[in-house]
Amino acid sequence: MLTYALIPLLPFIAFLIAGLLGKFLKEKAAYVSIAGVVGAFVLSVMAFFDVLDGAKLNENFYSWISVGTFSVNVGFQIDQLTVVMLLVVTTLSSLIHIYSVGYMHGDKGYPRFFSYLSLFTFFMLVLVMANNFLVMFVGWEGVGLCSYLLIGFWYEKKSAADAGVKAFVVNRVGDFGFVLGVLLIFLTCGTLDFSEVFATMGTSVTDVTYHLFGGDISVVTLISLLLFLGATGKSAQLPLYVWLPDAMEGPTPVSALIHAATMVTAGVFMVARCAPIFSLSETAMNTVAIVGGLTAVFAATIGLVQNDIKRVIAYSTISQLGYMFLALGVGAFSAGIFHLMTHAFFKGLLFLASGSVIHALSGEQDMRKMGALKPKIKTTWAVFFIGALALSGIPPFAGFFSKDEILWNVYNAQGVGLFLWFLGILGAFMTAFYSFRLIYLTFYGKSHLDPKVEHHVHESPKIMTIPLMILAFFAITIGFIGMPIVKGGNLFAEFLAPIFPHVESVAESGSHTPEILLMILSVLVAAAGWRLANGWYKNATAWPDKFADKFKGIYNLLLNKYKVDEIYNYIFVDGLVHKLAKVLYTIGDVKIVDGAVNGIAQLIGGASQSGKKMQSGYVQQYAFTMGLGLVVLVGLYYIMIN
Amino acid sequence: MIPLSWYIILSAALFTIGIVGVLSRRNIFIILMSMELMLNAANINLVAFSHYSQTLTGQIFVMFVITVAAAEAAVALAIIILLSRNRGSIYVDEFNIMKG
Amino acid sequence: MVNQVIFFYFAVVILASAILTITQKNPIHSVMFMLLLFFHIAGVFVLLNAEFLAAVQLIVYAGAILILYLFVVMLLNVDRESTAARANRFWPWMAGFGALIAAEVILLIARGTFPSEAGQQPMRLAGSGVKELGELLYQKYLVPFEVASIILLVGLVGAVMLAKKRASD
Amino acid sequence: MLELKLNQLDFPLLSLFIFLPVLGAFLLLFIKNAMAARWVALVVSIIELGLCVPLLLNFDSSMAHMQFGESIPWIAAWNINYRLGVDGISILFVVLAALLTVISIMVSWTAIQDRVREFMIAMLFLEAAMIGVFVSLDLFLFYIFWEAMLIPMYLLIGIWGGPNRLYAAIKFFLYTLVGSVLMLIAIIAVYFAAGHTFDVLALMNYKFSHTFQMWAFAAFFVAFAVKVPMFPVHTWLPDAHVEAPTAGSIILAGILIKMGAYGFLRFSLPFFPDAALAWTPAIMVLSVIAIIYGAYMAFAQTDFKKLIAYSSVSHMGFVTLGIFALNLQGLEGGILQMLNHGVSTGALFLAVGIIYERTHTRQIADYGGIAARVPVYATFLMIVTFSSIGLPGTNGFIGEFTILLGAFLHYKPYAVIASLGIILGAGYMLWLYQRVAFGKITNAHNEHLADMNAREVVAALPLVILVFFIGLYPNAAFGVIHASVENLVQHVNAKMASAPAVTQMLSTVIGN
Amino acid sequence: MPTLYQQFMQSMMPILPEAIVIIVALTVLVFDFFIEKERKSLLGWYSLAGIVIAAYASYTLMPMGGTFFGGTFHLDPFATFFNFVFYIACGLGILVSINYLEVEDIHRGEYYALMLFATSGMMFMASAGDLILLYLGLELMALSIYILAGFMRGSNRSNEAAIKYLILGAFSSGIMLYGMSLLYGLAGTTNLSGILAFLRVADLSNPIIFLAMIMLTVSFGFKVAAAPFHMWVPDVYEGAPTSVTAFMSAGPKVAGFAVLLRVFLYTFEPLREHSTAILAGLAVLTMAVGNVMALSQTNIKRMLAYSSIAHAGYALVGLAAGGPDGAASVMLYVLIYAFMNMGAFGVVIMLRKAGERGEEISDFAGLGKTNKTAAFLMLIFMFSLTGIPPLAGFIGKFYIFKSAVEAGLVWLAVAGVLFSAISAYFYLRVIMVMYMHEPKESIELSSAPSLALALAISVTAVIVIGIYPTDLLNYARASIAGIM
Repeated sequence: MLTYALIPLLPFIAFLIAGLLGKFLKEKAAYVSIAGVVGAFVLSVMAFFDVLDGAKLNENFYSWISVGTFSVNVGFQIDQLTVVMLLVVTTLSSLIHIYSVGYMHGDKGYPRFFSYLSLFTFFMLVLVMANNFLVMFVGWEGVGLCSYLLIGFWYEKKSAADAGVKAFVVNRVGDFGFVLGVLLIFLTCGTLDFSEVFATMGTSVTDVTYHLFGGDISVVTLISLLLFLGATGKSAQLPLYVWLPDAMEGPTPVSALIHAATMVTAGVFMVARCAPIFSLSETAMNTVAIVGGLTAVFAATIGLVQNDIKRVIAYSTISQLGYMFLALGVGAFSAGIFHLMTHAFFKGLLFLASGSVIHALSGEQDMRKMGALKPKIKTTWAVFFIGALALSGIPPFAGFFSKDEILWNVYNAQGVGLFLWFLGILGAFMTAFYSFRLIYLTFYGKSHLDPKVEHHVHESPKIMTIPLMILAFFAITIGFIGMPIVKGGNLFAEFLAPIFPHVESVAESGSHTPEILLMILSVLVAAAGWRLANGWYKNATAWPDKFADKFKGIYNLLLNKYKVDEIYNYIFVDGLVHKLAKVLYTIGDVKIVDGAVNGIAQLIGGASQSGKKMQSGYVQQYAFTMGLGLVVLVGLYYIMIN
Repeated sequence: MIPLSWYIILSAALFTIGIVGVLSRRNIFIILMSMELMLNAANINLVAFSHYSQTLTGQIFVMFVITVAAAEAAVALAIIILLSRNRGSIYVDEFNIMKG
Repeated sequence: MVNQVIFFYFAVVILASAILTITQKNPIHSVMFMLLLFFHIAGVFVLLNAEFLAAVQLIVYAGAILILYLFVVMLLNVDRESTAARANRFWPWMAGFGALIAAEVILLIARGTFPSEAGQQPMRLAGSGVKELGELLYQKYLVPFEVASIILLVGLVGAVMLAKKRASD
Repeated sequence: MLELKLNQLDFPLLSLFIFLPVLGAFLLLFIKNAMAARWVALVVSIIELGLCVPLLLNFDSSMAHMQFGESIPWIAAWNINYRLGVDGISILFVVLAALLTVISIMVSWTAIQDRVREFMIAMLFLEAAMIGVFVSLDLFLFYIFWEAMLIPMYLLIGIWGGPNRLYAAIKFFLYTLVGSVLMLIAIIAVYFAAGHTFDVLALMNYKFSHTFQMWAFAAFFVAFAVKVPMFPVHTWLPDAHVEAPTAGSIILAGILIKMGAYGFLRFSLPFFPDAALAWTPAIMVLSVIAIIYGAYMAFAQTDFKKLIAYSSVSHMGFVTLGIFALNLQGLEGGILQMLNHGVSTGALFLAVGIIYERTHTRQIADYGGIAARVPVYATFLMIVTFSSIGLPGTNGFIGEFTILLGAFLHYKPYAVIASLGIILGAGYMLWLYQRVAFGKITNAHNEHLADMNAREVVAALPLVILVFFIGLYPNAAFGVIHASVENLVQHVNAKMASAPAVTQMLSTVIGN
Repeated sequence: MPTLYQQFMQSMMPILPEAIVIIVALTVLVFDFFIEKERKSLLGWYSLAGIVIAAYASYTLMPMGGTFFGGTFHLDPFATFFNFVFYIACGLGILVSINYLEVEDIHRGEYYALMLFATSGMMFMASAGDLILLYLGLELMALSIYILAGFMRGSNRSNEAAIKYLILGAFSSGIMLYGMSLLYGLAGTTNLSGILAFLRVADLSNPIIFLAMIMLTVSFGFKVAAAPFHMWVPDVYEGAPTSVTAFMSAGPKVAGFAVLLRVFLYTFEPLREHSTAILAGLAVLTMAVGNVMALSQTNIKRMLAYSSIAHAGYALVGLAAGGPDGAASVMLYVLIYAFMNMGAFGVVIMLRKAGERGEEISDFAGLGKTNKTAAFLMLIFMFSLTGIPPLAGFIGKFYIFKSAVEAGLVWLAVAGVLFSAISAYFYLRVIMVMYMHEPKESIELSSAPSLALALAISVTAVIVIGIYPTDLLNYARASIAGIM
């Protein structure tokens, strides 16, 4: 196990070296980082084979916090779920590290960038390897920190710095839920170790109900919902998704690694990890599913009309995360994780490819200023296309398998299943549409490039394109490990089965006929989306404008992202909070509290001033006062005795 | 026989007149004289009590009071001379440089 | 009875001259009324069998202190007396206040009792009491007596020091 | 019960702690040269810090007794003894005080140019008084140190402070004085009620009547609440912090305001457990208000130090929340959080001081974009910012989490609302960091800002190390605290009059 | 068979310290004629030597205790304790005067003589076992001080201070005398023990007893500057020569407390219930007036005057508390107060240079820079007056409030501490001006060995008593044996 403790530690060591010695290492810092991550990758592969051999590793290193009955260790565990995540994280991270060598070339913060990336990898690995909630929370917050650092990497850009803060603070709202959930878990189970907590679940201690907001709510539901609040923050679900599009202010490799492939899926991972808790509460499961489904559609609608290449992908990410939660919510945990994995590859690919585009265009991100790039950057086009196909769910690309499994599970779910399935199909249509809209606007049609930019357009260096190609390869092939229908074809679900024993796979039961029908339907829907995009955008037609004109209201609403950002800005950035704080400060602290204090002082000072007037300097007045004292004392005495 | 209370009432009245004099007159001389009235009121008391309690202490006390009054008058008058020399006034309400 | 009449006379004159003392515009007149007052107080002392004290009263008070007052009044030759207000502007209040004090004091005295009052008649001492006074003064009250002498010395020193004209002034 | 373990070293170590700085201060009286004065003060404070080594090494953390005890009759007529001792609750604060004094002196090296000698004398006296507060086991002695501390602090703020220092200094002094004089009366009342003794240990064992407890607790509470400071008696703190010189701010935030919370632990709880329980709801409400209100007020600030000052109000709200949760987790978390706050807020003020020395402005708006010019500084500031936010892995997290845990066990609604403070905390601190370090350089003065020099790095390093050390291995601290706190809880339970309260106090994991 | 001389000496032994003081005063008056103007300070040192000898005499007389001269004179530990306080006040008063008189150009022998006379008056007050001696001692003291207050003959302020003090002083003695006459009438004796014996058996519903008590309260209250009989204090303190003010603030006030303690805690012991109410009321009023009024003063002497009123208020708290501890606390308090107040005035005197008044608080601006020692001393005295530990002022206040709490007067103690918190404001203002304001121009301080000695003694006492009050405390507690 100690060896595997190196999995997170290697990147951490790399971080320290690159961070502290960055000044001297300069561009060499990248190699340190890459070495760390690749080392972690190698170890992860070893771990994978160990797990495959049936090893289950769980070890505490030292007692971290021990207060009274509360005791938490620093410890890691490696099981099937962990190892999947380890592979996803280390693979993506390695590739993106390598890609960044080219992408970040010449940036003055070069060593800093790599040290942050390594740090991120470290925290991400801690997150997935944790064997208890609190260590997980370390990773959980740590990746948030790195996200903050990397979004704001170009901190001289105000928008970047703002986006970093926004990401962190919104995540904190989620953490609020997470922390309370953890506290409640401890209160209920008396421990935070995953294994012990999950073992306790379903026993009598978890039968407690709380009276909250006028209704009774079982403790399991409460815990699940609180944890899910944390997940919505980290994984950018409604209503806490607002930070993710802004996070695109960071360098593109960051968007690929953190805001597409790994960190944002932490919420999904966490819910999957807590499957033993969630699956005990129907309310919680439904909530997860509904939030996921709604997010999937909601974000997709926004993605339809965005013009910034990275933003489209960002909204797509939110939408895809919604799919994952949709899967988790209906109990298809392995399907969710499967989609997590495939998504990591093709979304990483899409981001990196878009980075390549941006790199080629010297930083241009607006699709309206692109077009006809296909001949100029062929490799990028190719991998981009593969990514779009995978995202749209066109067989046999990776996205097809995972998305299909989700939809099939949703369809089979009880209760709200059908409604959610409908949402999923709707989302699939839109996904295909915006993916290909992106392709066509960027690579086809007429060139709208800035002439100055135009003749600089060039394919990215090998160090960038090779990782792209590797990812493209995965985007094509990775789906096959989760082959549906075919008996024994879903290796992935089988591999994960020990983790989710509570859940019977719906795919296993029942006949395959409806599944095939649904599969065909979803492929058709995706194809329809592709076809529509093809018709509208391949050779710039007037359709999109006409359509936009006709549904001006809706179009603008979508274009403006439902005005959520505006509301957010109004409240948090432009100062409702700050203004209110200022008002409260002047009224509360300055006027009332300090006012009272100063008021007393003034009162005493005033008494002093009027006392000064009484001290008039006339000796007879003094004598009179003495006499008055005498008279009053005698008078008081007289009153006293009567 | 004269009741003791007569003396006491006389002295109380005299005492009060003294106080009123101190409090209301402007001329320092008169104020000082008013104080002598107060002292004399006390003296009447002392002698009367001395008489009625058949102890001589009261009379001794009166002698001392008179002595002190003499010394005090001397000092007071010296100060009045100073004041009148320096300030040209013997009106007590004109001495209020110091106040507040 | 005779005593009472005499006392009554003394009391009336004492109070009247006291009032006149504090109401006179001219301080010299005040001094004169004061003199009258001291004489009558001496009379009261005699009524109370304190003849020696009556003599002291006359010699020291009337003979020394008042003369001193008179000297100083004349020395300063205050010429503003005719024009200046004799009392401060609060004097009616002060008079009222005085009445209040008198009322309180008399009320309390009237409600209270003096132990020596009860049942005991004043008793004449043998002789004039001068001898007894002397003995008391030089034995029991020796320390106060010495202190009184120092007080007189201080008064003397103070008066001389303060009032004496010096070259530096 | 608790007893005083006398001189386990056969050497009056604690007295040395108190009197070494005093001696140093006297030595300084004869030194005219400013640089020499700095060195003398530094050396004295480092030796003082060095004394912590034998202190910690010989401290037996397995027992709750007062250790290194010293007891000499002092004012026999009033049964007052010069009585010292440390236990797990106080020992870490002694160390912290010694450490922060060294750092304060280092950070004042060039920042203080005027009347250096006097400054150093004040610092050393302050150190003596601070340590005295934590090691006194006689209420009278405690009060002496408690008040004596006001003198140097008043001078530090008033003489070497900012433009509005006079107002701030006098506000600080009067606020705290009004609070503590009431405690003085309560101390006297306690003395008589318990049969003429100021001995803290004896008083701990004495059972006061309920009515007496209520009143005395209130009087103590006022003094401690002002010091902490709790809402609504907190307004002296922002003013004092803003105007104080860097060293003053560090000490103020690091040690001074801990004394209020320390008072709750050392006196209020063990002396008046019934009253403490009766007052708990009110204190909980005030704590939660402080957490939220303090954090929210921080949003309104344009002044660097004022913002941090309000964050202190918020953080100390956590401390009182933890203490009055009245269970192991809350208490230990509270103590640790005091320590943490001393480290991180001390470091924050150090950071402000470092930059203020270069720019002479505390307005946040005057900064912006300095990260590009002073990367080391920016990193340092970031670390302490995240420590203040309570990022897991840093010390702040451990404290806050443990407190929330303790509060959550018995006072769920308060804990829930208090958790909101964590969100706000991230908001204002990151916003602050962003405005200071990020963006383009807006102020031309900052173009040629010099980065932290070696001296400043050395001053900052211990704090940074502590941030992570406590964050990663808090058991080092908990281990020291533990026995004493456990004893405190048991003691309070034993003294508690009413039976239901006992179950309340004995925190088991399963609530309800 | 002892000779007559021996008999005389024997009988005079109890008043030996007083006699020494008086004889020294008399010889000062004589020597004054022979000493030229430039060397008058010799008289000061001579007087100081006299005080020291008197103190030694008091010390040797300590074992001898009892009542002498027919009950008029007590030689008890209580009186001896106060005598020592008077020696301190007078000694320090002389020390701060020597240089000051030089600066003011009023160096005359009478000054020292009057101070000594005043001191002897105080000593008689403290020892008095009889109303007559009490009255005479008080008058001796008062008369001397009237003259001292007007000692700067050319100064309008000084004249005015003298006449104000004299008028009000005489007025208050008139009231006191009337009260004493009533007491005599009631008890048939002027002896304090006799009056106590009378009160023990008397019908306490007799209102005349209370009339007399109240009248005495008014007068003694006047001496100790208790509100509302305090109004002379600021004016007289301001107008009088500063050295006299220093002496006044320590000497006569302490003497007033000596008398208050003896009369109220000993003679009026049976009236405890009523006297406590009166004293407590006066204490609160006094603390309030003193502290509040001091806030708005700009003249340091006036400020210290109000401060002395406030301190009288604290001492009254102890008096109201009563009992052995109450009495001891007052005694300890006035002793400490004498030191710190003398010290504060000493620093004020340092600022006095010919041509400059140096009495405005703003005159202290920047003293922390221009004269570190003086400023530091002032800082110590100010903090001590505020009652901040570990200085003596704190010990004094602590004992007072402790006694009050013990006597059940918790509310009074609370009022006391709150007012003392207010007092911090004006004391701190002085420190603030010294250390936190820039100096206006370079101030040259007048300094002399005598002044330095006075300050050194004061500051040492303030610090040492603050840190180690035990012995003094025990002495104060032992000293009340005579009256309790």
